[in-house]
Amino acid sequence: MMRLRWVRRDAEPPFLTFGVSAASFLLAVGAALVAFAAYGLDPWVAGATVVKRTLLDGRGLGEVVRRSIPLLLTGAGLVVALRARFWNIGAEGQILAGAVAASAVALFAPGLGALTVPALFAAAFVGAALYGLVPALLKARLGVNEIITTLMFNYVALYAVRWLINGPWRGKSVTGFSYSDRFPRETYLSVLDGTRVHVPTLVIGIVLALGLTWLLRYTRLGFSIRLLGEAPDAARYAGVKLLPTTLALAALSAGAAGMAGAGEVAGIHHRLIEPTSISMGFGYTAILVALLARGNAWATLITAPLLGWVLAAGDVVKVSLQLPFQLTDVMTGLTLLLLVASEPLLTYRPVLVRRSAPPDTNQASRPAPRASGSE
Amino acid sequence: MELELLTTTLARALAFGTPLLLAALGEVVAERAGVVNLGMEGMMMLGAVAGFIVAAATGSLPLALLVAMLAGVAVAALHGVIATFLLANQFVSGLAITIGGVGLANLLGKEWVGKPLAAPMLPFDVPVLSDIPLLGPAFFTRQYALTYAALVLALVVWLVLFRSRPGLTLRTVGESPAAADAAGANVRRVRFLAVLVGGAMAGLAGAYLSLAYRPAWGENITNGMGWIALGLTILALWHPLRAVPAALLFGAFFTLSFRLQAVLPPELLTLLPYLVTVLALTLIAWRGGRGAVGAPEALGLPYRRGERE
Amino acid sequence: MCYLDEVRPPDDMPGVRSVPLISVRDLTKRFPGVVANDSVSLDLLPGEVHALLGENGAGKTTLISMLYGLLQPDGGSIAMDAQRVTIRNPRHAMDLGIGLVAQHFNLARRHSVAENLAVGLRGTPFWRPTKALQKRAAELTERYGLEVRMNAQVAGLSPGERQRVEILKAVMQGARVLILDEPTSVLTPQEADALLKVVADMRRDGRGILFISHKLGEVLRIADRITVLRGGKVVGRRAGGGAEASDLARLMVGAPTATPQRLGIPPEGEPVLRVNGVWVRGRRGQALRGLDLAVRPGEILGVAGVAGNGQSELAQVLTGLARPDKGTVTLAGLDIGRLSPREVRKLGVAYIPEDRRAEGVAGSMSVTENLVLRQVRDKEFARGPVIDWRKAEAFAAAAVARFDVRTPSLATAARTLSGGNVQKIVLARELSGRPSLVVASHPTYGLDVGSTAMTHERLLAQRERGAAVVLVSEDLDELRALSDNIAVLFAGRVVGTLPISEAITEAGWERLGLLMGGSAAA
Amino acid sequence: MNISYDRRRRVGGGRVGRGASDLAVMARRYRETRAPAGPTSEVFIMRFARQLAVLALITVFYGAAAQVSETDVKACWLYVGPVGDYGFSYAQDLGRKATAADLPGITTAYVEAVAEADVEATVDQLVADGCNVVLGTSFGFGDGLLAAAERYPDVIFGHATGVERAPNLLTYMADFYQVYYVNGLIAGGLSSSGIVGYIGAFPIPEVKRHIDAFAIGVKEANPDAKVVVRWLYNWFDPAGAKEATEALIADGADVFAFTEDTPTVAQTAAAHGYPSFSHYASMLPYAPDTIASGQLVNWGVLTTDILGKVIDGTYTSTNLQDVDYFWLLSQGAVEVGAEPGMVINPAYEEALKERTVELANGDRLSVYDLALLRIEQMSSDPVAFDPFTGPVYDRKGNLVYAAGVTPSVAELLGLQWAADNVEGPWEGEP
Repeated sequence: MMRLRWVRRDAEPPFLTFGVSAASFLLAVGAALVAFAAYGLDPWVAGATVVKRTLLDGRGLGEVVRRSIPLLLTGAGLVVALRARFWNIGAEGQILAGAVAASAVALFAPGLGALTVPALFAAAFVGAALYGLVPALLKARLGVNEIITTLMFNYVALYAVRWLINGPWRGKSVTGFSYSDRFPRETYLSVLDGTRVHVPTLVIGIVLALGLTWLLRYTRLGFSIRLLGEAPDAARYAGVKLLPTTLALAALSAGAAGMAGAGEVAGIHHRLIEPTSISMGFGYTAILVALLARGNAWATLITAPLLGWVLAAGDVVKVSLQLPFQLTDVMTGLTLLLLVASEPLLTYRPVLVRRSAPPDTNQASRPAPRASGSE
Repeated sequence: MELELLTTTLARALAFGTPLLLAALGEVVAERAGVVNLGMEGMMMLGAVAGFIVAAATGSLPLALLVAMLAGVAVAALHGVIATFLLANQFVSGLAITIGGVGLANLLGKEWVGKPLAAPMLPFDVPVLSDIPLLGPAFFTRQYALTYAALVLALVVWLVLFRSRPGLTLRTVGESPAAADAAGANVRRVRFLAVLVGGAMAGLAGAYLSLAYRPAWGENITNGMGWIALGLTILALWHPLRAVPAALLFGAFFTLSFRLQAVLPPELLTLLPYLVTVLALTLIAWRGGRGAVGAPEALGLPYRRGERE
Repeated sequence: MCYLDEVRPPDDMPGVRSVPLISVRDLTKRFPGVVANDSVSLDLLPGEVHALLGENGAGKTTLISMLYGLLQPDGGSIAMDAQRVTIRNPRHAMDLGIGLVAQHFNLARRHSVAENLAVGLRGTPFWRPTKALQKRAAELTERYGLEVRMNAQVAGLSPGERQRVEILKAVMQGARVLILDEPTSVLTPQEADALLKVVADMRRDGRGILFISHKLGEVLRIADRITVLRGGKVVGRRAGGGAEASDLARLMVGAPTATPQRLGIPPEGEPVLRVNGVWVRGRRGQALRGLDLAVRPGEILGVAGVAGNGQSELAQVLTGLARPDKGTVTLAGLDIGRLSPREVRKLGVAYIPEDRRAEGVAGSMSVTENLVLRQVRDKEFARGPVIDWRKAEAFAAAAVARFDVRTPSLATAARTLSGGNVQKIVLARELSGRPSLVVASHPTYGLDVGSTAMTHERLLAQRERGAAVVLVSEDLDELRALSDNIAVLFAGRVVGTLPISEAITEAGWERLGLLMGGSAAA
Repeated sequence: MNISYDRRRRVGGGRVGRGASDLAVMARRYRETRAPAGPTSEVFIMRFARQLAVLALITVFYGAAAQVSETDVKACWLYVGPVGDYGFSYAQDLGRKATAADLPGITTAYVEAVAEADVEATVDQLVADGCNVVLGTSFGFGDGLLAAAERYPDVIFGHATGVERAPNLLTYMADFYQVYYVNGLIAGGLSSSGIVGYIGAFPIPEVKRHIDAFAIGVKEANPDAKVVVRWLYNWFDPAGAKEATEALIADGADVFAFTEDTPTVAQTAAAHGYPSFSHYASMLPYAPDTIASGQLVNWGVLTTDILGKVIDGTYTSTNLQDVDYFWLLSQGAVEVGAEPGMVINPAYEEALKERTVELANGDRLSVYDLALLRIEQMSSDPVAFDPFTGPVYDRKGNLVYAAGVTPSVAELLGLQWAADNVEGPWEGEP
């Protein structure tokens, strides 16, 4: 009797990672086509429209990139946190913290000249990093679960921004919704012609993704972060100091998200606005960007545009195909489920084996032998 | 006046805290078995919409509650398969279920927006008990049957988890799946069932919103409550009975954030419930030391026999 | 179908007296590239202790795994009570009456003892399963002397206590066959004695015990029959009485092993390490209570004691992982009590940690990364904040060669290596910096004979180099073979120190035991 | 006007200038308009006559085209929330449907749940899909619409609730302040505790204006009553709305008005038997016995007018800089009522008739009659009454509008003061 057995791989073959991800992605695309057909559209025409509007049209492509920018920055930062098993669910709040800090510079520190834009990003990094340090401190010092603190801090940031724009920072010229005043011109980030791709943020994002890859691989801090995540006991023994390392990684992760927030306010909105409009769930989507990047900061250069494209494609589905916008969420959820469900193929290798014993009811698979038996 | 403030706050905390408690109990069960379920929000949404549609179409509340639970169970099964049988990343799976579930619920509910429920679940005063001074107005006046059901469920979950054989097996699966496996427990099945129970509770929590608390269907009816419930699970230290005060605490500060607007700045009050949750957990950690807030040891770790965790 | 009619016992299997509890015939298990068990045959009779001897890799674990339903054989058969059985899974094994006390305890750490006993126990009531078993547990506890606190959390128990929980668990589940995998490796001599008594009592009650070990002494003491495995095959069978240790050792390793020899003269001179009146709080209260000790260069100080008397905390306070609340730790005159682990290491303190897989290495990191785990952030390998991986790889390549680490490549994840190779990584890393003090915690725990010998050699080499060595171990044989002096730890203090000359005498042996039990003043 | 999406035109061959389509519509012009800032009727008639002549010529050559020109208009709405939020976007969509019914020839489309940051991108898509009129319906869309208007100079844009305009971007608003005032009269008449609750979304001028008007009405019907305000800091927050209502009930409130996108406040009040008001759309089905009246909007009245003028050529992509609608009761853009047609819920008729008020001129009227009188006065053209006509004092005692003075639209759009019977936090109070 032949039987399928799943054997743990020692390493993930890169081509397979790509292949499996691509296959599950194609499967999701197939599901989308079926959905189009179910709504009475010609799936091929509809699919072509989505591709044309998002990839073959300059402005459409620009929108894909625009959405990818915050995902890239935030996602790359989250990779660092997740690498250390620091579950930073608080990127959404950290994006807002960065937006607030950048707005503070834009609104109240005029006359910085050429330094304006660097100052914006620096302030955003520092502001968000400080905000991100609180959960890190609580975790490293008291063992307070960071999932709950970072999650709650999202709401705290949300209401804090609302307070700012309704209260102390409400613009003098503002009549309708509550906003801050418009930022001065020199704070506007330059954009690619005909799009809203704010170039400085994009460049920072790319540099960040590569830089964090380098940091994790080649620096002492990166090594400490990885060690902390892989083997906390060994990290302690190796002399990795929990507190400073946790603080550093939280600051990096939050700071990256903060710069994304700066990009949104200085590149798109040009003022501090309603928090749910500054970040439309980028902080949560970026968790997926980071998880799909599987611990590699550079891989966010692929996963962030991928999810950026999913978001932009969702808009085409909503706007041009006039399908219910909720369908986008359903398709996004499905795509992710397919991606994650295919994960075992990467970790385990299917092997056909002969066996005579009846199937084991308890286990769908058999354990792999370790390189040697017991110790 | 102060007494009135106390009893009203408690009463409102209970009413608002019910869905949080139900969902948190579901998460406690799943996480005690070692599976993190970030799909709570999606499951609540589907429970809310399924329950509403059934109640609106048939007028039967019991049937609506049952279907709401089944809706939660159905998506939970998806998460369960991915997390326990495929051993894939349960965090991504949960997030995906939240994203997709919220979308699907809104899609299914499109036709039902703006249609009131003919026979919603009504609040009632418990005879006799509601006349007790203080306790009566705080706990037995104008509450829903589901609220009491949630409190009873907290007790039941506690009894089952900590006083029964299946509960012991479930906790062992969450603490040390290898030990449970060696003891003959079917780790994957136990985990799968625990996730299903969590889904059912989430469905019930959603149904409470659409059938009792609102009662109405509208887009994004849960509005983030699933996430709050996840937080409360941790605040409750994964203990079903402690989930009751945790939900009440959050509920109390939520309702107080409106009650106290007369005396305190509203913009600070709005963020109070979230800040208080963090402070409460910090206090617990402070008093109890680092180990006090320990999660089940195998939480979030897929189990495969013969592999080191 | 009667099994015995079909298969005759092998000719070389002496003394089959009654229907075996377990009868294994020609059991074969293959893994890619290895035949882990090659036609292994074995009988276990009621009321018998059958020892299974073998080095690491001999196939003991594979055999147990098949008997316990964790692995399915590729060929051969297993019979219980002369009925052929297919053991599907551990639950099934338990139902058949097979209990396993594994080397790595399989207990939920945050559960109470009673809860651990109740998990999976048949016949417990639906409600309050832990309450119902108390009476039966008390009975068994008394009958076999398996003293445990039913309501204590497992995380707070010593290894010995945990083992008793495991045995109790197996017996309560109705095990007629008890498989004990290296049971004494975690026990003090007294505890080991007690265990052997438990085993004897169980034998008396008609249970069959499969006793897996590589300690010849205890095997000779307890076994009725001995089967020796090597390379997956049965290479010899002996009756328990009359077997010779040297004979068994030869069968086991293929050639007689040389016991390591301590060389040279007892060390002299000023102690390099002084610990004075150190108090440390551990996880479970005050762990060290005014501990004093001193070690000279070129001295191996063995630290004996029952687990949980402060050994872990002693190692931690010497290596900077714990800070003394009171008292001083000085290394070559320098107070290191307040220094970080990294600073302490840089002063020349090497540390071979207790739990090599969790502490000693990061399982998912590569061999290279693990070989420089502690040094990678030093100047040697780092320019400023940047790590020079080329240097690290060169260092790793040299270390792998020097310490004979068997690994497919430098990029292999440490997780996939055997325990012996993992320990080689730890030793290579720790001993490469010419340390002045080596702190070794249970360095051979769970290692096979070859790896144990290698570890001993390395430690002795350090002694010869002039390093001070603090060797914490629960294996008294090991301590006596290596130490210059043996300090006994009890309740957080050194209650007595014996020079080796005294420790190897009959009286010294007895005194050690008494000190460890806390019943003799120094 | 750039028309890129018209199959029939392609069939007919050749490109027709916009004159033809304008004329065709003009020939069967749909309705008289009263836009405050539109071209005068004289100008209108002149153009009409001139273009009629051209029509005659063109019809000879392009007979088919003349019949279809109304279909040239593809009007596309952007909603900030899902239509299913039952509040603001729901009302906007009712308006779209009404306009589509009024102007059967045009094509309409809508996009739900558009984020502020996505307005430009959404407009890109819509224009590519042939939309030549784009109507954004959230104040927050302002920046996006301005940018889009600049990018697509041939497309006509409308911004509901907006303030900034461009040559091809007009603004339009259906405002509730008069309606809230009438609701305030009813609330004051129905309150026995003297505490009227108001659950507000954000402390912004629009909401403050409505609360003030409401409070003025309450005061007129019930001089001792106060309006207690609680803020949600959310447009959509059903749980918050519920708990805020319960909190107000605990503090003694017994009538409720609100600005939030669900019927939750009405439902919660109903559960206690307290009256409340519909907001934006009829919420009567959710509380049939306790919704006393309410604020109803007919966005369709505005958009039909706007699109009618687009079709007839009155509005072009170059002359909208000053086109601003601020429509009220008199234009039929808003309505007092629990549901359309039910000004006051019969269940409360008696109570309101029993309660009398002394007017400034010494007349005594029942609250019921007063409410109807005010509606009539404010529906007439020109309006005979405005709730904000001075003297009006804020709660700090400052004279906000002097006697006889009625505030301008600009003043109303920037309103920040709190009426003197309002209690509760008031961010940005002058």
